[in-house]
Amino acid sequence: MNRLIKHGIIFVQGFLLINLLWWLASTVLDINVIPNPILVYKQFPTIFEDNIYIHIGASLKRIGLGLLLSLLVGVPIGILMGYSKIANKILYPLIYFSYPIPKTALLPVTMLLWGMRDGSKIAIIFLIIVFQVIVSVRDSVSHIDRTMYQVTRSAGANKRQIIRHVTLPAILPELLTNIRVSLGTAVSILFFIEAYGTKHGMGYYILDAWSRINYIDMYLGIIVISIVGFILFVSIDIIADKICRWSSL
Amino acid sequence: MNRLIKHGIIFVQGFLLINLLWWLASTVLDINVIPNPILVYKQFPTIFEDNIYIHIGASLKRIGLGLLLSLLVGVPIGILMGYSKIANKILYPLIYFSYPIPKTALLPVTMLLWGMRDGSKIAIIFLIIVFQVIVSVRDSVSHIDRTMYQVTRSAGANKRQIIRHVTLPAILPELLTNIRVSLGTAVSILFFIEAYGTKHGMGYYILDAWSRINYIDMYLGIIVISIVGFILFVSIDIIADKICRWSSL
Amino acid sequence: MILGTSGCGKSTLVNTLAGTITSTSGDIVYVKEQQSKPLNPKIHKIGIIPQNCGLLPWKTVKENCLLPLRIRKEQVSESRIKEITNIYKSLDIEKLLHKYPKELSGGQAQRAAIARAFIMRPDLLLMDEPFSALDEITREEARELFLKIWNQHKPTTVLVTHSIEEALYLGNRIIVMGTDKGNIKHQMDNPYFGQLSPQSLEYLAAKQLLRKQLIKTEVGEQTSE
Amino acid sequence: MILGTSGCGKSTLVNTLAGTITSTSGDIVYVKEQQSKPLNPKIHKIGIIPQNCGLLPWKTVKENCLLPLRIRKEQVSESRIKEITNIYKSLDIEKLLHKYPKELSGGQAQRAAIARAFIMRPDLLLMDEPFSALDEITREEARELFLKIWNQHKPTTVLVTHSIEEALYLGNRIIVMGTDKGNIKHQMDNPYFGQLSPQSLEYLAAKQLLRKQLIKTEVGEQTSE
Amino acid sequence: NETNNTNQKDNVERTETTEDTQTVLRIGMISSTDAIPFVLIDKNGLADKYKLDIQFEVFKSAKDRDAALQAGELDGFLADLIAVCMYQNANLDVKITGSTDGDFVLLAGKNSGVTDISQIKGKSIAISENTLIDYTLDKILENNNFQSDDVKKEVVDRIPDRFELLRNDKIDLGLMPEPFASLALESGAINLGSASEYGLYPAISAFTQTAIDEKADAIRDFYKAYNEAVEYMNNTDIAEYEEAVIEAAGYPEEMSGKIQLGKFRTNELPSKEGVEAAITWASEKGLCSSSLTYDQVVYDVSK
Ligand SMILES: Nc1ncnc2c1ncn2[C@@H]1O[C@H](COP(=O)(O)OP(=O)(O)OP(=O)(O)O)[C@@H](O)[C@H]1O
Ligand SMILES: Nc1ncnc2c1ncn2[C@@H]1O[C@H](COP(=O)(O)OP(=O)(O)OP(=O)(O)O)[C@@H](O)[C@H]1O
Ligand SMILES: [Mg+2]
Ligand SMILES: [Mg+2]
Repeated sequence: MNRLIKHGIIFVQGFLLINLLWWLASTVLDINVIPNPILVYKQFPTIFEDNIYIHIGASLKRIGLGLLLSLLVGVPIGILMGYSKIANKILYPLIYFSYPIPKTALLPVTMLLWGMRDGSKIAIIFLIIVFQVIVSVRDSVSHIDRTMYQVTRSAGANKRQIIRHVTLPAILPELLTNIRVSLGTAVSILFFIEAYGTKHGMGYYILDAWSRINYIDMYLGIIVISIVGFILFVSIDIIADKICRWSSL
Repeated sequence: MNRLIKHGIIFVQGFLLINLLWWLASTVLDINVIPNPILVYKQFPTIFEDNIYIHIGASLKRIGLGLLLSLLVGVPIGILMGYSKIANKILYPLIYFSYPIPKTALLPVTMLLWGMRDGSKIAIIFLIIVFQVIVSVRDSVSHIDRTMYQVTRSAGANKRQIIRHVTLPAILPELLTNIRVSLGTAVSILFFIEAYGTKHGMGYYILDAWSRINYIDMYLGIIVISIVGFILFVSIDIIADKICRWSSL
Repeated sequence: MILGTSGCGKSTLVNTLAGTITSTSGDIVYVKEQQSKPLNPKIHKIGIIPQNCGLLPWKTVKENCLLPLRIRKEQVSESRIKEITNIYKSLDIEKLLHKYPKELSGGQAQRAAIARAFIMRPDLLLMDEPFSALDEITREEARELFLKIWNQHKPTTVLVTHSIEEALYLGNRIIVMGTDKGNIKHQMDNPYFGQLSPQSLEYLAAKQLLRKQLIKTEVGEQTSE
Repeated sequence: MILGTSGCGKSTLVNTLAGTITSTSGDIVYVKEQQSKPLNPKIHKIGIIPQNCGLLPWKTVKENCLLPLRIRKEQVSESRIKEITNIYKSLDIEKLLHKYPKELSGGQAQRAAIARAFIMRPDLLLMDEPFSALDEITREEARELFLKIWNQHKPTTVLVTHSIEEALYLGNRIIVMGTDKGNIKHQMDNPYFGQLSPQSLEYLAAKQLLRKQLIKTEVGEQTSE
Repeated sequence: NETNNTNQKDNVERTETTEDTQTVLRIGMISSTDAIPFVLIDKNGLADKYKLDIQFEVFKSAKDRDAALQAGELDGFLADLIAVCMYQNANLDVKITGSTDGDFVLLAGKNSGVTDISQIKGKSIAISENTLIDYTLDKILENNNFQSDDVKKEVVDRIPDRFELLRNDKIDLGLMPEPFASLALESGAINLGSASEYGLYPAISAFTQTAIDEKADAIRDFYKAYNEAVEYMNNTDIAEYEEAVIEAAGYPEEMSGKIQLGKFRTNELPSKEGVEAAITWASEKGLCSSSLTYDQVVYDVSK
């Protein structure tokens, strides 16, 4: 509860400051790509007419599924690479080499393989995030203090129990930080993946307004996407606080 | 030297594996957006006719300047937020709220403020990376063991000396990891910023080939960008090994 | 019971021992009741107290202490619960059960690690300076507790210490390690095992002998340069 | 010289002391040659040995030891270099100078921290269990070195220890801390300062007294529940 | 290429210092066949003849072009009626100063089962929204007595992506400019008719009011050069200027030798009916106000 209030205060503060800066910029620069925030907020009700909920829902679904898939694939692979020398030898060069490949350039491929609906969109999010997850999990696995294993294994733990009691809790804090960064990446990639095959999504909303040169709507979309991003970030923070209390002591 | 050989082996391994996968995909799927790698490599000399060096140089310049600027701005702000309660109180909500704003949507604004040449391109890279740098520096500053300060300050160190002997070395490993992720982001953002106002850059090269439906050239561009990305990553790794040897013991 | 100068490789030895066992490469054979089987943490219970305590930072003291039982899915009887509560009491950590390892003082962490090792009733016990961060009173109590528990199950024990008195009090067999590549400088069986500070001349002589061995190692080290 | 049961708040006291000093909120006054000035690390040299040693992990042992001199930009004369080399030798860390703290054993790290504190010739010395991870021989030598250096500059020293003997050997004034909120159980001036294990009856009596104080604290703790 | 750039920079400086030298015109465009005459102005030395320094800015998407125009980085640009309506709506004063010749071909995928325009009801088509493609499609549908929502419109921003979807049977129909239309036809797509057959010429060239005010003479000369370039194109074998075509329109190299272009028109202002139809369409979509008039969006530079 306290946490929520604290985050609420941060939200309000940040929101006001940003808007102050925005207002200053719009007044000082006086160019029409930076409209006066007051004008923008006056138009706020239009986003409800535009059914912004549907857009938010569509984007969240894509991000959520992409993230979930990356975790389901990335965490086991990362753990495997952290523990098995053979797996690491084979997979490390592959991961290392694929990491900097710009996944967005693979759009034609994903589009043909998984269609132009959510399939290819989720695939792109997955491709971008999964490498980060794998590398981060592998690195944090290799940073686990060896005595943790000794102690647990000597108590009779089998592999599954070691992963449950040592590996997963140890990698969790870094994984959550990583998910936060990944979420940011996923949000900014929305512009790319919601530019085709859909009429819903926050990325689509902003792009549509942009193509109509409707800067008021565009800024409304940006405000909405920022608030949604903020809420996602805060959720991760709260989860981290709950399950990783030990790490922030 | 040994390091270089090691990285060379990883490179070759990764390269071969990726190409094997690619070849398999092109054979099994048989769609024209996945050309046979052999065909692509046959065309390899064309990239030199296309003066690929100029493209690489143009992109590296943009990425380099954007990164440099983010570090110059982000590291001091991050340190300030880590140490000064007041600075943190004011800046934290601002940063936290701005972090998820999709910076790519600000393209019209940046173009207006810094023109459509390298100015706006560097500004976009800067805007995307600087928040990551600030947050990561601030977090790693707050994770520094308090006894480190006690010991150093009691030896008579002033603020500058503490930053030099404690803060900077302590945040360096995480900062380098962060720069690696940022470089990846910057490389993938090339598609976005090199879509206008330039005829040079690896992003432009790929986009141009893509819009000509010249998949051979497009894949050549992707190969080049991946190799450049790989070299950047390896450079960071080698730097990290050199100056943060202590952290990997 | 292993004695040795600082940095001579005692922790390394214990870690290797633990590592070898836990990686079950089976070089170490555990002899009990005339049957010799390769050591296996699945069958034998092995309790380890590393020099840095080795508590899992994401579990509270209580969860840490009970983890071995949970891993082995042991049924905890009424009397066992009493025994566990007694161990908590003797080590004076009842009030700390819900704290995380990071919230403990150096000595408290060590006591939690000792409790964890004792609670699991180990067949083999590896301890690296388990009493070093304790004050004298607590240390004496912990030593007594160790002897009590040792007498119940008589686990094979390897204990690293810096204190000659502790070695003579708790050790059946005392090994002094040299500085050069972990060789053994001196070995002796200890007749004073379990006796608190006897005043006999032989005891003092044994103490002197061990002291000399420690110094000799050091001299050896300095001249070997 | 501060004694006290494990977890009674000694480390916290030392940290607070160090923290207050280094945050220069000026509550602590340092009295020297009849002039009292607020303590200030810019003017006074303060050496701290925390319980976890507090070596900077990114500097080698040598860089760690010489950092205080570097920070104060002190000219290092020939004789000073000799003094420093002697400290290295006495603490037996010459061979470790180019290692990073992570490569050290528990005792080696402690010795490096002691060397760093001694090298800077401090006016005030805060030490939290500085000799706990050392074997007996090394510990005795370190204590002697401490006395030697103390006699040269006579820095004000706060030392936390678990060992009554150490307290009686090294302490001018001995304070026993209680478990409840860091109150002081007992204070005494120590007439045996600098004397190695005297055999007089009074010495043994003082030892007994301190022991009792420690036990009492514990009993008090247990009954106060 | 680099040296070319520095030359251009030198030119800019010279214009600033001495009168009577080349005037800079910054033209934004997206690769298409419309742009061929413009590129030829430069290639055939017509720019020098009229003392113009034409700087082309090629954009990959209309959004980037819009942003650059907003930022005052462009004097003139190639676009369409709908875009101009939207610019006017966004208080960006731009005037249509000419029409350009680019055609759009309605194509059916080879396995879509569609062979004639009468069969397109209920089929899916990849388009971009609120653009001339959208507009042209609606007009073609209207001309064939279909409603706008008789086809399933799928928004796909990039033309190459639309092309791939069509070629791989992921979508039934496409309305494509050259060179994609030719490429699609080559891979088996079926031609259902083109925009010009319905008299639709929504592609235009335009300048900002500021540029018109400051560089009126240069713009008039620019269109003179344009007309000369068109004359040249219509009277010359394509092989002679194929390189410029490939550069301007983004044809793949392998199309070389197979490119076919229709006749280009010399510059003329778009028809009043055409413009008004576009304004009506755009205002129905809420892209501009219905009170926008022909005179507000068109300007005759030759006056
Ligand atoms: N990670 C490491 N890398 C390199 N050398 C190491 C590392 N850890 C320990 N050493 C070295 O190995 C030797 C033995 O260390 P070990 O920790 O076993 O000593 P120890 O006998 O336990 O000493 P202490 O009584 O001080 O704890 C030491 O000389 C130490 O410097
Ligand atoms: N980070 C922390 N958060 C909460 N409680 C803490 C924290 N660190 C220490 N404590 C508690 O404060 C008390 C005093 O700890 P302190 O480390 O000062 O003990 P100490 O006297 O140095 O003990 P020892 O002799 O075992 O080192 C202990 O009860 C401990 O549990
Ligand atoms: Mg050790
Ligand atoms: Mg302590």
